[in-house]
Amino acid sequence: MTVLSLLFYLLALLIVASTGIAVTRRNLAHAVVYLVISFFGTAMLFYLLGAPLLAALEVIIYAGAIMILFLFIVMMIRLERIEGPLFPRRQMVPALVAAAVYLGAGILLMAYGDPAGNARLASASASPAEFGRFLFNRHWLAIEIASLLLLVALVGALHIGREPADAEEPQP
Amino acid sequence: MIVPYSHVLALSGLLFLIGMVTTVARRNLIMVVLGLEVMLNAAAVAFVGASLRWELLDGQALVIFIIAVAATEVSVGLALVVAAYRKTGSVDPEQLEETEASA
Amino acid sequence: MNLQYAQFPWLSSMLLCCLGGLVTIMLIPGHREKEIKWVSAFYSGLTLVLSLNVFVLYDKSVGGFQFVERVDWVRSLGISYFNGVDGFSVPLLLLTGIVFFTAVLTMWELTLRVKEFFALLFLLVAGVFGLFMSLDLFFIFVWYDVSLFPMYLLIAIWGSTRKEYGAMKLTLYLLAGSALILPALIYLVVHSGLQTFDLTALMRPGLFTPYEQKFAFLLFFIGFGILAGVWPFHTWSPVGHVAAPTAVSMIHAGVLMKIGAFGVLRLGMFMCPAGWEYWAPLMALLATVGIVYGVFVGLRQTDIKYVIGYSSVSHMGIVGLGLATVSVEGLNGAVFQMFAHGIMTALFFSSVGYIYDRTHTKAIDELGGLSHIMPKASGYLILAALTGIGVPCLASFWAELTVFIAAFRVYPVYGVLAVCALVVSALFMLRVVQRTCYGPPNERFAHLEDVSFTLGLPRMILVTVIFFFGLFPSLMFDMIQTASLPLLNGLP
Amino acid sequence: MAISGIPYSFLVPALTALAAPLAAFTLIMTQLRQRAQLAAGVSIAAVSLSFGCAVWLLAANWGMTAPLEHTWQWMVSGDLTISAGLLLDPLSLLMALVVATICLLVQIYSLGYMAGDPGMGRYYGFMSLFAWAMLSMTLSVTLLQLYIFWELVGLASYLLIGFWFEKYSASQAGKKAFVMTRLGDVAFLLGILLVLGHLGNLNILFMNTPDVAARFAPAWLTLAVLLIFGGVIGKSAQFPLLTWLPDAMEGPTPVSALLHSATMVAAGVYLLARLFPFFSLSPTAMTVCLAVGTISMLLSSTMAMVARDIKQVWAYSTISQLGFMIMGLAAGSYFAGVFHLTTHAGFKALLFLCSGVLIHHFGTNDMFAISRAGGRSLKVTIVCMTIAAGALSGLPPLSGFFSKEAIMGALAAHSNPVWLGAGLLGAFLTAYYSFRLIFVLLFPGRDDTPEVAHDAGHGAAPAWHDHVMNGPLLILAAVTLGLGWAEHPLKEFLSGVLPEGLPAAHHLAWLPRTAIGLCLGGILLAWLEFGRPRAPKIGFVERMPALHRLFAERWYIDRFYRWFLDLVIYRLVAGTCEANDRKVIDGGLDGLANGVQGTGRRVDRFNRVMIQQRLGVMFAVIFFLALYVFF
Amino acid sequence: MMNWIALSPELWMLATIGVFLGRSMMRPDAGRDHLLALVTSAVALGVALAGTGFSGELFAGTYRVDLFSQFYKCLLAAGFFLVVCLCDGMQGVREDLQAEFYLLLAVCTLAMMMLVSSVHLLTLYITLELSSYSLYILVSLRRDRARGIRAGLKYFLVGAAASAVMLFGLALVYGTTGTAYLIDLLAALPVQTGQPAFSIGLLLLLGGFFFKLAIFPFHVWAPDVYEGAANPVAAYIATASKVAAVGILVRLAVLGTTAYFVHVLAVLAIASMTIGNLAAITQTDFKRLLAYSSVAQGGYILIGILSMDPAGYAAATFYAFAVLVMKFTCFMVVVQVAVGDKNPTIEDLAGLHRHAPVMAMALMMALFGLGGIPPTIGFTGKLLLFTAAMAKGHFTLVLIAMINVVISLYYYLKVLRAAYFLEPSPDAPHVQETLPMKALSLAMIAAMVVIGFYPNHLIELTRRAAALIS
Repeated sequence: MTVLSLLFYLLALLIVASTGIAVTRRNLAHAVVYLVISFFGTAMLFYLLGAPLLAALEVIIYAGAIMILFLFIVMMIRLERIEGPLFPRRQMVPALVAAAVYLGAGILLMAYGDPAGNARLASASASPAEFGRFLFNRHWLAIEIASLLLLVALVGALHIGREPADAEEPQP
Repeated sequence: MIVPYSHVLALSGLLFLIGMVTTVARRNLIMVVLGLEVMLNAAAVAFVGASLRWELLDGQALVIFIIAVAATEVSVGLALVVAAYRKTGSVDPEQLEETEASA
Repeated sequence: MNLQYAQFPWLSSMLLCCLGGLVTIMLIPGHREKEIKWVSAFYSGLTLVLSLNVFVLYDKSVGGFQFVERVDWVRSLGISYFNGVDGFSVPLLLLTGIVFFTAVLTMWELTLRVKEFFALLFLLVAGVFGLFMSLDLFFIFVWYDVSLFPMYLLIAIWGSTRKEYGAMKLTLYLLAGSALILPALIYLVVHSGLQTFDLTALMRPGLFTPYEQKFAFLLFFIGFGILAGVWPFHTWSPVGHVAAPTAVSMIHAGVLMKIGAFGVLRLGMFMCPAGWEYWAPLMALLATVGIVYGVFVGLRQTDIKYVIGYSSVSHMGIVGLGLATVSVEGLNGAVFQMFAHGIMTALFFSSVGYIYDRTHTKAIDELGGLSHIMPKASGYLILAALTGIGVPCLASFWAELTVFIAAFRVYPVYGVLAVCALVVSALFMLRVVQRTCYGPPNERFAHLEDVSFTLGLPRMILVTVIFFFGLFPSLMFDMIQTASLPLLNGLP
Repeated sequence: MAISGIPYSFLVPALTALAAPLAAFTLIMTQLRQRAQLAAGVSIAAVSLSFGCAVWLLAANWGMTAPLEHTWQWMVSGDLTISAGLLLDPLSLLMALVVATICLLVQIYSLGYMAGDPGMGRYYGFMSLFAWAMLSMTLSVTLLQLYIFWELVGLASYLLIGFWFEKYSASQAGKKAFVMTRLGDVAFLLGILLVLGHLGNLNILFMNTPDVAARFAPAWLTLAVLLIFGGVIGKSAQFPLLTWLPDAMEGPTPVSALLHSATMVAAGVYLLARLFPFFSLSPTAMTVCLAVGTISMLLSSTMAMVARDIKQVWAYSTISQLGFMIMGLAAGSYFAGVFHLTTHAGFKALLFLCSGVLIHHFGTNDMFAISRAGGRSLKVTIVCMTIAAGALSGLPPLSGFFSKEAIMGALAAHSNPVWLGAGLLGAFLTAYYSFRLIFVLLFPGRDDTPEVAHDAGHGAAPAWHDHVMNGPLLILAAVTLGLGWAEHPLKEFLSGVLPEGLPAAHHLAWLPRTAIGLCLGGILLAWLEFGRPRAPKIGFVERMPALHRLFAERWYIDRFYRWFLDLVIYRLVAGTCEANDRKVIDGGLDGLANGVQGTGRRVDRFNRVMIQQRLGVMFAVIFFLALYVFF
Repeated sequence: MMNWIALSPELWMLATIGVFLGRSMMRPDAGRDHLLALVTSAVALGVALAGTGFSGELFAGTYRVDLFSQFYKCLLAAGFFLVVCLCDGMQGVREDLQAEFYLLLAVCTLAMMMLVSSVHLLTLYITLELSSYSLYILVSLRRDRARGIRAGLKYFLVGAAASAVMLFGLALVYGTTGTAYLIDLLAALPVQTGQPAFSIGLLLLLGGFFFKLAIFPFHVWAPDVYEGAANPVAAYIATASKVAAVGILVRLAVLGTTAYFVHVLAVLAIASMTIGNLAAITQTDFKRLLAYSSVAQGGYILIGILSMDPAGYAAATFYAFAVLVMKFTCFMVVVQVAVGDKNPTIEDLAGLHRHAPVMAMALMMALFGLGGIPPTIGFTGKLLLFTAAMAKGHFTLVLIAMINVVISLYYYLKVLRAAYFLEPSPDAPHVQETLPMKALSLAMIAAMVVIGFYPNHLIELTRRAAALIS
């Protein structure tokens, strides 16, 4: 076991633990904060796995923008604490069934899956410049589409979030 | 040498599981959206691992777009949640159905 | 099987007549009912003339498929517009022509949504004609459904007793049948390895293994059997007949039920003779049960149309029994029975329809003494009942007789049972006649009129046909034989 | 025995005889239904033509030695050929003559009887139909052809019995007649099918050749014969299908005279005679026939003894006489049966026509009522009726005597004396009930039986009716008086073409004497009870209430049928079938449909649960399918 | 050098997007917006039709233009145009949001056009997301906000979950094979077919498109969304969106040729058909009924796809066209019958045959087509699907499908009954059949019947297109 692998397992533990804690919080603000920790861990993991640019983006966008947005909303709605059971039983049942099936499939996949996948990964790193060139060489169409996507999100969030002034009732 | 790819996959799988359970089981729309984000993040982990495995950049490129989509998702999703909250005064997903019946 | 190509597309012109009628009616404004009726009568009369023409022009000495027309349709699938008639289909074309024309005339007094009614009727009949003359599996199925779906509207809009229930039951039941037919068709087409829907190519002996034949035949038998009213899939038929308006009952019982038997014959027996032989005992059993069961249930009915409905079940059982004998005699008898029963039941429904239109009741117990008030109408009813009983010198008799003879050779027990059912059939038919036509005249109906000449004309035509083929059955048998002999000789 | 073709000189008249009534029927039914006089004229003209042809044919062929036949192919289906044609031999010619004669006379008679009836056109139409069918049946060359016309005759019978359809009883009787004869016909048809299966040919002359036996296993032969005899039972109203005939008297009286005594019901006997050699091949079956004939004869005699309705008496007597004929034939005497058929046709038609006059005149069927109303004032009628009754009882020198003697002789030749005893008993009973009626009519007592409702409802009839009706009576009376002397010529003529080897009837000297003695005994008994002054006007049977009820209720046969029909057929079998149809088949379908709808509702309800539960199911299913990859 | 001409339909759509982006910033004018949309969408259809002959590999091989993609683009453009046709005087979306409505519609169409051309997993993913998000927002834009938001939220939740599943599947596929090009995946197939990770990944990947096509178990959004969306939006979801999903499913199905996939697809097909048809039986809301019917139609299409041969792909393509026409016709009636922003119930169709005979006729043909009754296009499509499946020996599947067809007829006939012989209450407002609507109905009838009866050309076209796939 190398240092890197040890690091990996530590990060993995951090990510899983913090995510697990996050999703079981009653207080939504706490949940968001724990998730931020998880995303930080993920960012480090990305760095470990040779994606420094992604690590940065993860911190900026995921942990930064997205989670802050969550926090805003939580504050806005003023609903920090949730009453009632955390996992109501009638939702828990399908969730557990799905989880059991998922775990079954996952374990089997680990057991019988790709033997080549057990080879340890060599550490490597993609330099941001190289990555950027690759991205714009090959996937600039996708980038354009992503820009459209963000435009759509903008339009959508604008009109959905804006309560119409006259608070229209459905027409008869 | 870090870890086998399958371990990265396992980590990603576990994260996905957590996200999935959150999406299904939490009775709060914000947590549901949060769960979706976790699932996306899980996939991102897997892509980064795969990208390293084959030493190809396609996987990493995908992660960029995942982040973009995640941003879209959270903005649209939360906008919808807020709008729903304004209509019903609650972020309980069950409101979605109950008012349906009365409408 | 030899093919005689047509000099003139007689068959297509019959179809065109139906479609021409349809289009013409669609172009006439809906309130001009008189014109619509005349146009309908004209076009249906034309189809009758054309079908008669085909009946006369068919060369019995040559046999095989005649008046053949063929145009490639979808080449990649091997579908072609391929028409031709043989000794089996010519009588049925004639039957359709007669029943259609008479049905149109029968509805001369219709006032509700006239345009749509006749338009749908033309569509329905186009399907029937197409099915009888088509030699391409794709088109056979298309025409089959074209002839079925107008039924739903025709019954549900213009019908009577429990019309929506009846229409829905009928339509779903029959389409359930088609749910078996279509897979069977595709199954055969795919397994032939020929990439063609051409019936004449697919009926080559030895093309299908016995297993395939048995399998496909069973599907055809049940699928088409539903339409033919095979027990225990018959319950749609009385309900549907009762609900349907007169002309639709006529066409339905007179022609559509024949499609079922014809389908088994054309698809099942032509392509899967081994399956035919294999399943014949089952067919015979179900047919016999149908014959006996139909008359017994008919005995208990209180609605005339129900009685006729169940008698149709019984009579179609005779067709089934004939087909199940796998013999020339049985086949001849069965096809003749299709024809004879078609005419007979059309007469029956048209008489009952007239009575219902006037008295507004179909309940046997409420009627009575009609022979006084409307002697002609009840005369037609009595004549139809007598034909149904199988009185000699009326068309049905020959058919039933030959079927019995054939059945007696192959399935003596079933033959005996079927013959015995004749007694009960006489009992219940005469019961209807007695309760409706005989007895003291009913005051309620004393003011009603008898059949006028216009409305009497279609019934007269039917009566004439019944007598004509009752006295000269050989005309029909010689025709059918040109098809049944080669078919049976092709069997191993 | 050679069979020859029919020369044109015979073919044309034979076809004319058949075609004329058919043409009349068609014409009347399509054009002349409303024009009674014209219809009657056309019909009578047609049947006269037939009669003339029949006479000419018989005369021209008198003494023929070989049957003539002519065959056309009617239809061919596979290896089944159905042919039609004409068979001219002594039996068919004789029968044709009988039929044509009675038809003609009855139609003339009907001019008076049916005058003024609104349905007269229709009546004559049906009469023509009957004449056509009956004559065609008589001259049929194959058994199937015979069956076809046999059915048509039955149809004519149905239509004529129910002629006054507004009467419930009439329509009911018509239906009953049709269905009961149908029952026999089904057996007949099965017999035909059996024969066809074994011989492949239904030519009557072929069936009558002895080598037919070689093609049949004995048991099958017996079965075939018995099945065909089933047809005879139905048509000739023999036991156990005898109850339709009395009811058939609901029809107009001329119809009863023509169809239900003289000709149609005799068709059964004719069939037996027609296939006599074929029947003879199975002694077992012949014994059964003999037994059936005997039982019918005795049963119906007892019924006749208590009947009050004139026509009923003659109806029972018809059954009994038909039983006699069958006994004669079954006992082995071809001639005896046929001869009795011929004579019976004459005198029984006469009896009915006489009764018709009485009924027409007095508007009632009840013999006591007629008697009180002065029935004996109609001299001609009463005289004719007495003559006919004498013939029926077998009084010499009337025709019935000779034919009955022939039958007795045949019975005496039989090894078992029981049949002869039964025959003699029958003769006694016949004489008793016939003269009971005659004496009741002749000597009205102080009986105060209430009048029964009358059926015809003609009211007072003009005088010309009587004249028109009396003519046929006199002709028939003459025939009854004279026909007995024709026994020997007829016998020679009939046996001219028969295959040899048939047993000849014995002539025992004591037999005629005994028979006449019994006959006179019967008449005497009737005289004592009904005829003499201060007669009690009550029969000996009526003194025994149990027996009287048994006879009056027709031995409960009808009751049994009614019960059987109502309970077994109608309620049990048909009820079960209907319940099955409604509850099991339709119920199953509706259940299926409801089940589908219910499932649909449930599925829809799943799609309305909380969105997260749906998501849970979605995940579970997709990962379950992923799991499936490992199996 | 890139061949920009080959991109002309997409470029035109991009221009349209620009136009409406501009319009959305001006003063709202619903009538002008509609006119503009009508013109641009008609031009888009023209451009797409003109572009059927184009072909080429673009954007470093991530994007392929061929007959297959161009055929689908035509269908998409047609769907866009037809839906725009329905938007005259649209009540379902507030007047001041109509420019945004057309904008999103155009974005969605563009996204789907690109989707069917994508041959790289990344492009595939991002175009799919773009089309999905525009639809989520379109659904939420309904004038009846409470309804729109609820439906939009549900649509979003299911969609996002499905896309997460799909993304995870993408990761598995990419992780096992190391390539994201469909071509390379296809080449790697012989090695990978035995890999459970690959199979599972592919299955999850397909899940994202099953969501689009509303295949069980991803159908859970369909009824609520059809019910909650504005009528033209529901029409768009039912037509164009389905077409695109079929196209990309066909492209991807080539990868899953193992018996496992055939089984899984068969199970999904059967489940979709059955669930869709059963649930539709009890519906009273016409749109909800059509939603379930869409689920069932998706099941039929899967039958063609799981045949895994060109004939099956051609059949699925043919059927996509059929679904477009038939479903559009149904929604045309929905839009015309609806009062204001309401959802029409089946009873609301009463009297249709009297006030709008041509439309009633079109509805009848469409329903018969959906129910698989000849001589409509729906029957021909089903025949092709079943023939393809039968050739691969899936007899039972075909039989079950046929039984489903019968079940479905029950509710189609119920609709027909309402349209043809329910008597409307006298005070109910009734449909006015305008001339353009009449023409549109006639065109639909012609398309359904003529192509149903004489399908030769369309079959040839789809065959040629499908031959390019495998």
